Amino acid sequence: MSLTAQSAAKAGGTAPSVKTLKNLVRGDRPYVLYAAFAVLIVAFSFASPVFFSSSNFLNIGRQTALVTIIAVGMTFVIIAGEIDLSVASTLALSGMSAALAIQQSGGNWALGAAAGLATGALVGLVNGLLTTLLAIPSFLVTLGMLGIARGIALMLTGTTPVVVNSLTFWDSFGEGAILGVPAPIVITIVVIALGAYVLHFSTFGRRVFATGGNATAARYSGINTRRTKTLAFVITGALAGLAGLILTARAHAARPDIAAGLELDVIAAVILGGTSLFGGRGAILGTVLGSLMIGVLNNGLTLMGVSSQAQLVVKGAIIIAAVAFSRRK
Amino acid sequence: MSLTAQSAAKAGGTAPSVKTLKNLVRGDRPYVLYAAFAVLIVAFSFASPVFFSSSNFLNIGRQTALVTIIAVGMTFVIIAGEIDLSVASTLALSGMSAALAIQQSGGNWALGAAAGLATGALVGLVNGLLTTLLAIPSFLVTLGMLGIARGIALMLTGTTPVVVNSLTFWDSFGEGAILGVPAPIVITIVVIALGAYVLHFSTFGRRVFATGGNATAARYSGINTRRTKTLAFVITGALAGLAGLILTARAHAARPDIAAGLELDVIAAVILGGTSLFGGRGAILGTVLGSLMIGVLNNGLTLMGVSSQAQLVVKGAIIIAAVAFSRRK
Amino acid sequence: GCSSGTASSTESAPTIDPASVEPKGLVGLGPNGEKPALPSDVSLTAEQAAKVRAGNFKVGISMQTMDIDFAKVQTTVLKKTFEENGVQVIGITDAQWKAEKQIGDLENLIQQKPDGILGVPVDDVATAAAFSKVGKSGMKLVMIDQVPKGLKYPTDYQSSVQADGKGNGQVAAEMLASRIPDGGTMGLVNFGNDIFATNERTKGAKEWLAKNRPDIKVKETAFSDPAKAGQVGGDFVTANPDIKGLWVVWDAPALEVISALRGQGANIPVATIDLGQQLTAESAQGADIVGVGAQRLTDQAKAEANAMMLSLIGEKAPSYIAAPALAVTKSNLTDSFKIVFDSPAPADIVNACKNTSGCK
Amino acid sequence: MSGDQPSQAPTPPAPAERLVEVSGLRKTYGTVQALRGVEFELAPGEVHALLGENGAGKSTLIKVLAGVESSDAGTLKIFGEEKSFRSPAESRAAGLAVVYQELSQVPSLTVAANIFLGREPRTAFGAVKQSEIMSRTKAFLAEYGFPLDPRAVVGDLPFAYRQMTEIAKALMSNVRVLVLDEPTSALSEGEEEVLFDAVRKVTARGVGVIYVTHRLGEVFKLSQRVTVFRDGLRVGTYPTSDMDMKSLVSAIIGPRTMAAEVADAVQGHGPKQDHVQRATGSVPALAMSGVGDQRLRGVDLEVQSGEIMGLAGVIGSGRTEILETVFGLRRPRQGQLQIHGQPFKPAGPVDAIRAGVGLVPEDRHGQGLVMDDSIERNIALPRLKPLTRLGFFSRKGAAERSHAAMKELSIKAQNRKTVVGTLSGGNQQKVVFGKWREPRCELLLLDEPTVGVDVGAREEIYGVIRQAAASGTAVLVVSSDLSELLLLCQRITIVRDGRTIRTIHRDEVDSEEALHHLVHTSSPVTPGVPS
Ligand SMILES: Nc1ncnc2c1ncn2[C@@H]1O[C@H](COP(=O)(O)OP(=O)(O)OP(=O)(O)O)[C@@H](O)[C@H]1O
Ligand SMILES: Nc1ncnc2c1ncn2[C@@H]1O[C@H](COP(=O)(O)OP(=O)(O)OP(=O)(O)O)[C@@H](O)[C@H]1O
Ligand SMILES: [Mg+2]
Ligand SMILES: [Mg+2]
Repeated sequence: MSLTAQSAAKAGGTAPSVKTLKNLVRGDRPYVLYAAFAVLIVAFSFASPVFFSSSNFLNIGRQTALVTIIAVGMTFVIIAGEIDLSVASTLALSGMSAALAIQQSGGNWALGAAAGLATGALVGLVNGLLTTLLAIPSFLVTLGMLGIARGIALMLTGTTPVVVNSLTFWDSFGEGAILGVPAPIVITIVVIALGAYVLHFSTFGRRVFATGGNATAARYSGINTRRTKTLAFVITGALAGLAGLILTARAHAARPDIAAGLELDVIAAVILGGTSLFGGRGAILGTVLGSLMIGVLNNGLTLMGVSSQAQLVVKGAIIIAAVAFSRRK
Repeated sequence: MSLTAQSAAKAGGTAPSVKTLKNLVRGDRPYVLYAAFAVLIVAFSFASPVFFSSSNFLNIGRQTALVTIIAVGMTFVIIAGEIDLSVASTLALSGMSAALAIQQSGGNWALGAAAGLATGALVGLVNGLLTTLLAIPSFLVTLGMLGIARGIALMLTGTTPVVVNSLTFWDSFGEGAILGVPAPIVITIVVIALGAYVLHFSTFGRRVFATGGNATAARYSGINTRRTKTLAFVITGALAGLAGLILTARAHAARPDIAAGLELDVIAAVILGGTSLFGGRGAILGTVLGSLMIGVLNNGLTLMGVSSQAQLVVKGAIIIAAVAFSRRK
Repeated sequence: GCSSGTASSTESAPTIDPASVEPKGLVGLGPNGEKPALPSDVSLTAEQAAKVRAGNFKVGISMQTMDIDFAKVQTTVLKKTFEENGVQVIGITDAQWKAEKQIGDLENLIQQKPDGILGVPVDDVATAAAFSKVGKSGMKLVMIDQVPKGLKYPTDYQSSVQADGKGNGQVAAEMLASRIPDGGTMGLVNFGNDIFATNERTKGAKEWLAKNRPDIKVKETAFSDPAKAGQVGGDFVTANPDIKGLWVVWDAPALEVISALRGQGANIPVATIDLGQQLTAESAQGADIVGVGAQRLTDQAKAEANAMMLSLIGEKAPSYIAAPALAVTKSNLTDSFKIVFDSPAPADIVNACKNTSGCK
Repeated sequence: MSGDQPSQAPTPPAPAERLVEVSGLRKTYGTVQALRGVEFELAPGEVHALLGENGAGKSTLIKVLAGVESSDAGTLKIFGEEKSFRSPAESRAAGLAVVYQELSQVPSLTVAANIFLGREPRTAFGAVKQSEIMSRTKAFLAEYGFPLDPRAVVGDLPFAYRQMTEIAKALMSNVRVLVLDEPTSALSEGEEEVLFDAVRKVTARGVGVIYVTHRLGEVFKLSQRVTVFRDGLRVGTYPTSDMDMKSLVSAIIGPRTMAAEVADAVQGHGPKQDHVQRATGSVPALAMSGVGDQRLRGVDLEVQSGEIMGLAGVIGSGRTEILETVFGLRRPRQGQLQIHGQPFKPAGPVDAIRAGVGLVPEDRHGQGLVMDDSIERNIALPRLKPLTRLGFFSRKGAAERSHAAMKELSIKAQNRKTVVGTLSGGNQQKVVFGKWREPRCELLLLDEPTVGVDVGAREEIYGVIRQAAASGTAVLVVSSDLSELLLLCQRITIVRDGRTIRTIHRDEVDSEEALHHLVHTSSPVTPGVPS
């Protein structure tokens, strides 16, 4: 008895900070996934002369920004034991609401940003309240919301895109750069840092893990699991709204039919990063890795000139292989 | 104590068939969902003069056939605690393989049908083996397969559709009719009956429920949970193949890019029908109801002339409302 | 991070006279090789119009999608024209780009027993059997944009109305070619799936280049998911720094590509097909959109309505009506907008245009 | 035989100050009346044992106290103040801490995180003070002598350690009332003592403890007063000093003819009939020789058909692993297994079951039952094949099977369709047992077979075990309850550190103390604090 307990104690006893760090990075999946990622990078660097360059890495960062930002929120929702299928529609609706606010206010970009974020958070709130108060599976609630938010986005202007004419808005969320790093990437990094802090270091993060790990136990420990879940949905909604701002700023306009199907990429990034679909386990950095991995695959294969059909096959196979190896003992 | 046990035995003894029937129909969700369904039908009958007619009901049957057939298989997979995101791609690949087989063999429709079903079952087998042997989450395996199967389907002919010229094939799976009931509906009914039998009356069905309910307990009871899960995937794959045959027969051709996104409709039908995403609970007839409900909504709203954007909103809201009410005590 | 060496910017670019680019007449032939009629060739006489009004006809429309400007203009103009002539539109369905959904949509429309159906097929193969049911149910059928394989005129359908896809592809390529130096490289961003309408555009572009600018090296890529066109187009340029101009198969993916290029800091001119609202705005705001091969949506939709009404009263409509390509540059932006949308360009486009040199 | 139950005994005058006072409490689940108007009170500094048969309503009362369930009628006073908890948070805030019978932990979190769940100390920025949690947990575990690693992930721990974590969590909160619902069901004597010490420490501070158990020995070791429930009603409350084992048992199981018999048995007179038909030199039903893997380091034992053999040892000694190896859940690296003289290499439970082996696992939630399924479905599980006719699952056969099992094991449930998740703990255990009832197993492996089972039912289960043995089944029992081993087994094998140390005959030990001594003597390991 004491043998196992002691050896366990020894293993744990060494360095708490290292452990915490490891936990942060690891989620469910061991380091092999990181190795797989490294292998991919090396392979693409050989396969394509332009892959390994800072400008291409910025490209990848920009291309994955939307998915990464929303996936940070989705990590909260999935760890809490729920799912959000409505993020792509929320993104579109938030973008439209931001663009309309800017248009109506004659170019008030801050108002637009606030409107976009608020819209996203509101959709998340509705998702959360319906899921927790009515005890409906979030799969169905957010599937319904996927249609509702998209429908509203389309009806707002009768499917017409809304053009945004605000240089400040374009710059803040789209084309601006800080120290050469484009705004969307800066925003993504901030979101990752905040997300990791809240999930892994704050009490709210604890509650999220506990709620998804065992909702009954969490409730018995005095945790308001409904509020916890609802907040996770609100975070995700607001981040989808933020993604909507970025997309709108980059395109100089909001289109109501944008980003359809993005939810699958987002969920894939989260799961690939080691978060369990059944809740209770996961990590923000894993999610970031998952998103980057998909991004690197898309980018690398395109640079290599692989046809879009073959890309589907190769990407599918690499995802399965990477996870398979990382699951091996 | 023995009193309760005896009265229970008596209660069970009197009318086992009624009880069984209830169980079959109910799944997780009480009867309110049925009421909601009935209300919808009445509402649409008033709203549109052409809704309540046998020919329109045949339309609904034809339009929901694909989703219903695959959803029957998906019910097995989800009850067993897994998920299959690759069904739409499997459908497309199976359709292509059937069409190519018919084309290459100079019109041998039976060979085509066999090729289609075998392709579907094979994809399911690969999904099942990867999930169970490598212990990878089926979400990732089948997400990978979603890309792989679709990519292969597209590459088979370089994205060109394959025309099928076999009257027998068209009739058997598409346009033929038995006693005025179109072939796709006949096939759907057979699939439902077989599916309900296997899930609710066969030993294999028991294994599926136990595996999803508590895989460890099932294993400790001597159930080969891997084989059970794998078989569930094979069933789903084969049914996706069957759906591919129907779609190919109806369209007189196979398109490699067909049915993209269908997996969400299929999973929605299953969950709406009361099957739990976390496994262990569900019913075939619930799934059928879920599929029909979505089909009736699509059909009824279209007949009423509701715009496609508004349809998104109304459908989303009705799905949430129906489930919300049926969850109320 | 400007990786491409393109020196030319909007200001220094040679100005193109759009009129000179527009092909004289129609480039493509009909689905069965027939010579096309022009939209102006189909109109109703007063007598025919009266007959239509007396018929109390009902029609249904099956769209491939409702989410693009094309669909919006089409349905608006169709509804307006039908209304003016006393024809009732009983339903507009949205196939959401899914062939399997359109099959069901057509069944639903037929269920409502209209006198005629107009349809934009999602594809030309998988929806063929479903469209052939329209005629079999005794209804008139007008095909928009393409005719599914195997359908026969005039038994299965009574007319087909299209934009000159090949012509549009050619127009866009020709305008873009003016910016490609001798021996330079042009990139084509195609659609990865086999769709008649987009195939025609690519064909039109390649045929024109082969014939008129054989010096230009053509590189191609393709996307399967329009939402990912930005990533594909952006990476395509990264991998092929010699590309001096991008031709994108339609406006929505072109917008994605433009936004990706902007992010990458790559100043590469773009040409595309379809003059959507947002693309117009982008161009007005100064984005380097060399040219657009636009569909004359309003003319086309009127022709569709007229062809349907002629068929409804038993007159013969031409088997193939094609709307010629409209070449759009900044210099005729607002006018073109009016031609396409049948309404003046919105204020913000007009204003943006004022601040952009060469924009009218 | 049944007359001397002390239910008429007057309730002793309650102490002036009361921490908890419950009166007329009622609770129904659907048609089940779990509580039919019970009374209960708790004084400061006392350990008040709450006893009763399975399904008597003990856990239900506790759930009401904890704010998990709301009562239908009756009053609840805490420190003289009338309360009605609407959530566990409210109950906690009022100073109650509860160890639930069915553990309520987050398996993916560490021991320390679970202990501090819901009341993490935090910085001004809302960050959890990780190091403080660790150090406080460590200090606490050391003070109370809990052999737990604060960093271990709870889901990876053996059941007993999880139970210990749960206890530590309750003790560590600043409580005035501590409620323990069968906290020792998975602990063996050594660990039990750790808990008892802890309980004594907190009662010395004036904390009142409600202690639910089916191990009646503990009542006498720990409690000052006893309250007995039966069928949702209080039978009576007595000072422990007024009671003996016999009166306690009859208070619990009521006026039944067998009450005296059970009491006798509980007091420990060993197996009544030693009917081992052990023809000397016959082939043993199970033989293990030199079996080892990562955890097992040499297991040698033989069990004869018709024999009940016990495995004794402390937690983690590897008893469960021995059973798991026989059941095909572990692959031995070395050594051999034989069943009836035939070499036996099960690739999994499927093979084991085919060879006539059955296992009642220690964790009924995780391993024994599909909690959302009915009694009938659970009982049918290991016998799906025999219940199948031409691919058709025989519902009739399954119904008969579950009906018979419910009767034989006195499973208290409305009917065979009752979802096992809604059964009381002991009745759930009986369902696990019922899975292997029929057809008779050649070899029955029992891991803590009577965890949470009441005295009466325990005797019924013993009867079933003995009957199985009598009809030729070889039985291998793991139990942390040494008296249970002494009652049941003809021979007992001592396991330590993954090794079988020695095998003794029942006659060689005359008391529980003697066996305890044997299990622990020269044991190099004593429960200690991890470094
Ligand atoms: N959620 C529930 N739904 C339905 N019945 C329930 C539920 N919980 C408890 N019961 C029933 O209430 C009665 C009392 O159960 P309780 O758990 O209080 O018993 P207990 O005294 O704790 O038994 P044990 O000693 O076996 O743990 C039992 O008949 C049980 O089946
Ligand atoms: N450190 C560990 N990590 C993961 N699982 C363990 C660990 N130690 C034990 N287990 C598992 O926990 C279960 C119980 O193990 P344990 O060591 O408690 O067995 P035991 O000696 O039979 O003790 P007892 O039966 O008294 O609990 C077994 O399935 C074992 O494989
Ligand atoms: Mg209990
Ligand atoms: Mg054990």
